[in-house]
Amino acid sequence: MNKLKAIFLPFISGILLLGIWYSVAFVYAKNEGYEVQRIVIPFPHQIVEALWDERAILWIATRQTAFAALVGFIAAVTFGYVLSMLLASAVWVKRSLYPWILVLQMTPVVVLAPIFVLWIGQGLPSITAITFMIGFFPVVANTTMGLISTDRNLIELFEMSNASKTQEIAYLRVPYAMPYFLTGMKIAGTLAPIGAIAGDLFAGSSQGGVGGIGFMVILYNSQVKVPELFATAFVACFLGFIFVGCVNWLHWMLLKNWHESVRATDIE
Amino acid sequence: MNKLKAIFLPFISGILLLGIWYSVAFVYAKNEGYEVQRIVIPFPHQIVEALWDERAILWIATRQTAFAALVGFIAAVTFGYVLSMLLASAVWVKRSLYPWILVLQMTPVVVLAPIFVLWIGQGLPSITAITFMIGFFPVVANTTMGLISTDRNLIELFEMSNASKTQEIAYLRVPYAMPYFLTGMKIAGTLAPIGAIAGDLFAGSSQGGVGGIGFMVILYNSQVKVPELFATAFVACFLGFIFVGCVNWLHWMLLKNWHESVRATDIE
Amino acid sequence: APTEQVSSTNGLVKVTLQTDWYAQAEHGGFYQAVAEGYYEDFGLDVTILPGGPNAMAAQKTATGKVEFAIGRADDVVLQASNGVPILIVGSFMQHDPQAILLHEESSVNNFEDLDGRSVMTTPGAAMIKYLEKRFDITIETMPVDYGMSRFLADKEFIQQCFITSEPYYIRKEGANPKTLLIADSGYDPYRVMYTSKTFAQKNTDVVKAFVEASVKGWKSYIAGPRDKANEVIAKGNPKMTEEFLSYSLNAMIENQLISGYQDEDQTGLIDPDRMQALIDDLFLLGVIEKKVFSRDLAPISFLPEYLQEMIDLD
Amino acid sequence: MLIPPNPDTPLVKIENASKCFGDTIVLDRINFSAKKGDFVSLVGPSGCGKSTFLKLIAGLHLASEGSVTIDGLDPKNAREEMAFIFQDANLLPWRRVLSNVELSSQLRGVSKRKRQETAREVLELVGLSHALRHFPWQLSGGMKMRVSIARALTLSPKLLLLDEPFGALDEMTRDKLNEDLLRIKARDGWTAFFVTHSAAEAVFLSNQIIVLSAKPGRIAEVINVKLPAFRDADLRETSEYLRQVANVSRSIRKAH
Amino acid sequence: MLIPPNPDTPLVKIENASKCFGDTIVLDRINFSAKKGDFVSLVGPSGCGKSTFLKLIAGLHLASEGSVTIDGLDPKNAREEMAFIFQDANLLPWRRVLSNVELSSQLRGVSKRKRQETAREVLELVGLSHALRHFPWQLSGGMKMRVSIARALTLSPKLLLLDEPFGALDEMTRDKLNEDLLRIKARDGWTAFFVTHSAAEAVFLSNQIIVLSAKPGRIAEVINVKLPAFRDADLRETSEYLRQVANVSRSIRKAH
Ligand SMILES: Nc1ncnc2c1ncn2[C@@H]1O[C@H](COP(=O)(O)OP(=O)(O)OP(=O)(O)O)[C@@H](O)[C@H]1O
Ligand SMILES: Nc1ncnc2c1ncn2[C@@H]1O[C@H](COP(=O)(O)OP(=O)(O)OP(=O)(O)O)[C@@H](O)[C@H]1O
Ligand SMILES: [Mg+2]
Ligand SMILES: [Mg+2]
Repeated sequence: MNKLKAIFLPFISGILLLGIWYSVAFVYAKNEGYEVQRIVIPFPHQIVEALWDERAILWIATRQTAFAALVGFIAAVTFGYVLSMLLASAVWVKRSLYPWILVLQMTPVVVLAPIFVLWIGQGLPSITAITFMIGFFPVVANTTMGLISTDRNLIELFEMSNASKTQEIAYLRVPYAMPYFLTGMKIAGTLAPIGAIAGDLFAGSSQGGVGGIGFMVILYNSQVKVPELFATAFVACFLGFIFVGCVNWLHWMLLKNWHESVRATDIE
Repeated sequence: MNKLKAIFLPFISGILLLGIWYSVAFVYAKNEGYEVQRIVIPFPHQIVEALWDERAILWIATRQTAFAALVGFIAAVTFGYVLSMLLASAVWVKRSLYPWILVLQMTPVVVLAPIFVLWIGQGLPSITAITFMIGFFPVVANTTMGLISTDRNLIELFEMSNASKTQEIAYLRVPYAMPYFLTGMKIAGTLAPIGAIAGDLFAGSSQGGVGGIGFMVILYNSQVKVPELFATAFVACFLGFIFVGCVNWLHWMLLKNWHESVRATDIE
Repeated sequence: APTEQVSSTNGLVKVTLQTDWYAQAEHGGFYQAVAEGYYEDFGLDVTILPGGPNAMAAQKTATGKVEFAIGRADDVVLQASNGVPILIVGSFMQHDPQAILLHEESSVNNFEDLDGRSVMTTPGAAMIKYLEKRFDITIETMPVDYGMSRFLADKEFIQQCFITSEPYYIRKEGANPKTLLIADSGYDPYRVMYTSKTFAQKNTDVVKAFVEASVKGWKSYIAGPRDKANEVIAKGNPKMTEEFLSYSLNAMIENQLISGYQDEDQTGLIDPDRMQALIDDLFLLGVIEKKVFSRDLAPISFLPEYLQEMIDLD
Repeated sequence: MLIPPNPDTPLVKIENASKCFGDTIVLDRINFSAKKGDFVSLVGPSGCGKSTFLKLIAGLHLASEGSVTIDGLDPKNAREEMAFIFQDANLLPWRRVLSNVELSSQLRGVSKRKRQETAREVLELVGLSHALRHFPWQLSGGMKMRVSIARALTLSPKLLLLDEPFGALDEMTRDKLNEDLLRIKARDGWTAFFVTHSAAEAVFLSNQIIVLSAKPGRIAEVINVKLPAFRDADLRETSEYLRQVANVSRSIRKAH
Repeated sequence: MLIPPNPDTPLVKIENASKCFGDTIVLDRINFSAKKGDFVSLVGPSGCGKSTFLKLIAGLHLASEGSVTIDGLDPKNAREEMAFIFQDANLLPWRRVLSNVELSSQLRGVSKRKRQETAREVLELVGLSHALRHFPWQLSGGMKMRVSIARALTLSPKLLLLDEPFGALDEMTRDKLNEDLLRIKARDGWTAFFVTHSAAEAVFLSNQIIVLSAKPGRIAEVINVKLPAFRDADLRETSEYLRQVANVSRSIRKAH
């Protein structure tokens, strides 16, 4: 699999999908008329057009959402990582905390949002908190799984060296769990932008006329600007790709020397 | 870690959390008055009361949400699993599809919901589809990671046996990826109820009486019935615990004989 | 915390008004009062905080995050009767712009025709319960998605709207809407301003000043000129256009939403009898569980004197 | 040997094959042919390239230069006829001993009944009948290797590649398995490449011994073992055998 | 031996120790004491419990019955004084050879400079100076084991536990490491338990050899090796040595 192919293949499949999209939109338009088609399933070029026309305002919204997503993502990853180590450090810690972490994860954002807003304030703080809430559990679940899957033989090796719990975690479990952690991070990466958008919907503030992407979603929605709406989705995906791309790069950097996932095939 | 302790510890920590909760609520009430406290941080017993008072209607809503969550969860797991195998089967498949799977995952529900409703109809079908959308990617990301992490030596063993790609996947990669898959499944399990609730918010319907939990959330929210709102969160958590519990049971059943995560310590 | 001591700068009392949506003509009077300096005249320094899909205005008011908020009377009554310590202190729309949005071609022509249909509206909305009871019909609901694409794609689709807003976009998309104003069904709540009980007790003068200045703002916004206010609105909502603002304004004037159906300009008035009738309706519909009184929830004492006098005349 | 080797058609033909990993040359211009029925041992210092040699023959590594053919075919296309016992046991951790042994025949589509039968037989042979239902983590190092040996013996290959299969076993088990191996070979007539560190073992089993030297791996010497085709435990007592073992030992030390 | 063993205080004392896994008894009522400076070899058939024996001494397994003490302490509390070379190499896949070897001293808090120096020395000793920057997957089986040996040799333990450390090595490397081991022992004066399948190796290194029998593992015989304390390569040529090797071989076969 050479590099050219690596770019070529998603391109090919992209063209294919684009073709399908155009056909569906076209058939729809034939049956229902172009006016309805535009607001149900706009042509891709209409979306690009919308993206271009709205670039100034979308740029502002994107910056805000990107910021919230980034902060939430970093918080989710850091906190998730530390929490996992805490959970893996002793069985009683895990037994005591894990159920309540699950509760935190499973409490719907709609319920949490008001609490956040009341306690830490409307706008960015709450949006970030919501992004964090949505992204941290995949990191915890994966990292914890990695930490407790560590090869028994290697643990015996560490035991024989009188390694402290901290050393065992730092030098053995953490590197061993790295592939798991990175997978969790990848999931958190895809969730961060949609988390920030959801946060915008539930706890955003349009004060000063600038909101995030979620704000634009509502605006476009209320004005039946469907191509523009799809353009916001495009932006969300774009942000997500940046996160996932960074995680993939990290994956490659950290594991390239030793882990099957990067040695064997190329990474996603 | 004996069984008694296993139940005892989360119980202890639960009591502790309850204590903290009561103290915070109490202090808040002292400073701001009980009326405000009730709508900012209700006492746990007020939530239980609300749960009891609203039991009839919550029961119906819960049934509907549970059904959507279950179907969405099963779809996410099944589809995610199959998709991962497809992705792992050949590098060109992965190259071609993976970016578009990411796109699907990262398109905000607010944008997708109207399309779903338009194409597959209001209510359950769309709610299920949204639940599915929210839950399938963690399964894909994890399973794919597991499938491509498979030990090179074992792959050489299969190569020497002239194993077909199908055999390699079925007898080697799939069992090897099982711990990863189960982690993805656990994440999907926690996402299923909140997915169903989000689906309810965007594509629900009161057809045949009340709607799902998401409906109730909107209702309680608009009436500032905060204890009732927390009660819905309680129900969501309860549903999530059932899913995660099932996945944990599966984890134990499938891996108990050979995998470190269940041999070494007890599972979460 | 409900502000007990209000802070002041340059002798002006700082307060915040939480609206229920992004800046729009339906909030015009408040923006007018800011832009034209009416609030300052009454010793207030008002910041308007635009809302959104989840404004949580009642919680914020009750907990003192903001001093004032606006909403529809039935919602506020319901919240208050649920124990949220808030108080209605004045109105700014005599009639609610909420309506049922239909296509011209739709087979639904009046409220009775809604029987058995699905309407996209806020789940549990009291107005739907009222319609069901009043006309002895059943209506299914689905939650609002803040959009109109489904309406445009389906000639039989029904959703809630503001007569001041959605029909504009529907026309722009080349469709012909018709509307059934909820107020015409007999269910006719005010749109009101409210504050927390504590704040009202401790700062009666501030509240009175706020109500009077706001009412003045509304009268002035309807009368015009309103360029300065519209400029502020446009700044707070990047997709706002001159054309849309004037459409909304015209709809408000045409339907006498602000001033009321009476010949006399009633802007800002709360008629205790009309309010009590609404509360009674809500009680009969089972929306609120215990009987409450207009005098407790919406005391007229915060209204400007001239409006209080108008009530006495009735 | 029951099936007389045909001197005209070498089964394994290695022509000028080299193998590099990055910049390091591991195997340097190897030339070697093995006829059908040959038992070739590979000896040499640790890290000299013995495993790499076997993997070249198996087609698991591609020669960086030169060529390797099995019966005229590319190694990848001749896998049906090969069995490989790896240096590590390579057991599937989720399978019990019995089904680990069944794996090879299962992948080749042998019916469940048949392959279980064979698996039980070979497990008997390697002395693990009592551990059929153990999981790999419940086995000792030597037991794991024996499971791996058993797995390869369920097949009837034309070419057997063995990478230090008996290194982790005690002398007695090892001697027994050596004898068993010769017996099975006499019955099935396969060709074998066998990596070992024991000169005695090499002499006992082989008719040819390749001595590799290290860095880069080159063929230092090919020793023809001149011992009768039929060999059993008694051979170990003969002085001719001991002489040849000493001889091979010397060659290995020289190549170091 | 430079440090004279004190006959009154056994360093390792195993009293009536048994080990069961579930229902199977792996080690059955073992009694054994080793004095300071002893070099004890463990031989026996594959799967008889040799590794389990070592892990009992190390405190990695707990005796199901009976007791094991090191210098009067519970094994878990005596780890500071122990080093264990496992049957598998157990390298950390994400560390290069050099830092894999550093691990043991790193965990004991030795400074980076010091531990690197030691690591380089012992890697020289096991002949891996050229592979310092390799990752484990780039090593041959024997090289991995040598890294593992090197890792243990960075420590200066009182008690060394070695589980078939040289099984995957060629004779020459093995002989050399045997001699090195004796040299280091003479210098550092530790006590050792050493698992091997080679009677020759056992005799060459030990002063006591425990022969285990299988199912369940019992001490079949304890052989005292009567050879001079100072041993070098020349010893291998003496007839007394060869006699004793043959003797031990016989004992092993008998215990089978
Ligand atoms: N965790 C376990 N559960 C059950 N049985 C076990 C377990 N660990 C080891 N055994 C059994 O204990 C016995 C002894 O194992 P051990 O590893 O000590 O053997 P060994 O003498 O070191 O063999 P080898 O020379 O092959 O390494 C074996 O029969 C093995 O099956
Ligand atoms: N993937 C790789 N990348 C770089 N070097 C490698 C790789 N695989 C093997 N080598 C090197 O190739 C050489 C030969 O390895 P090989 O496994 O063939 O040795 P061997 O003769 O089997 O040794 P042993 O007797 O120890 O098993 C070693 O020096 C090793 O470091
Ligand atoms: Mg090798
Ligand atoms: Mg062992």
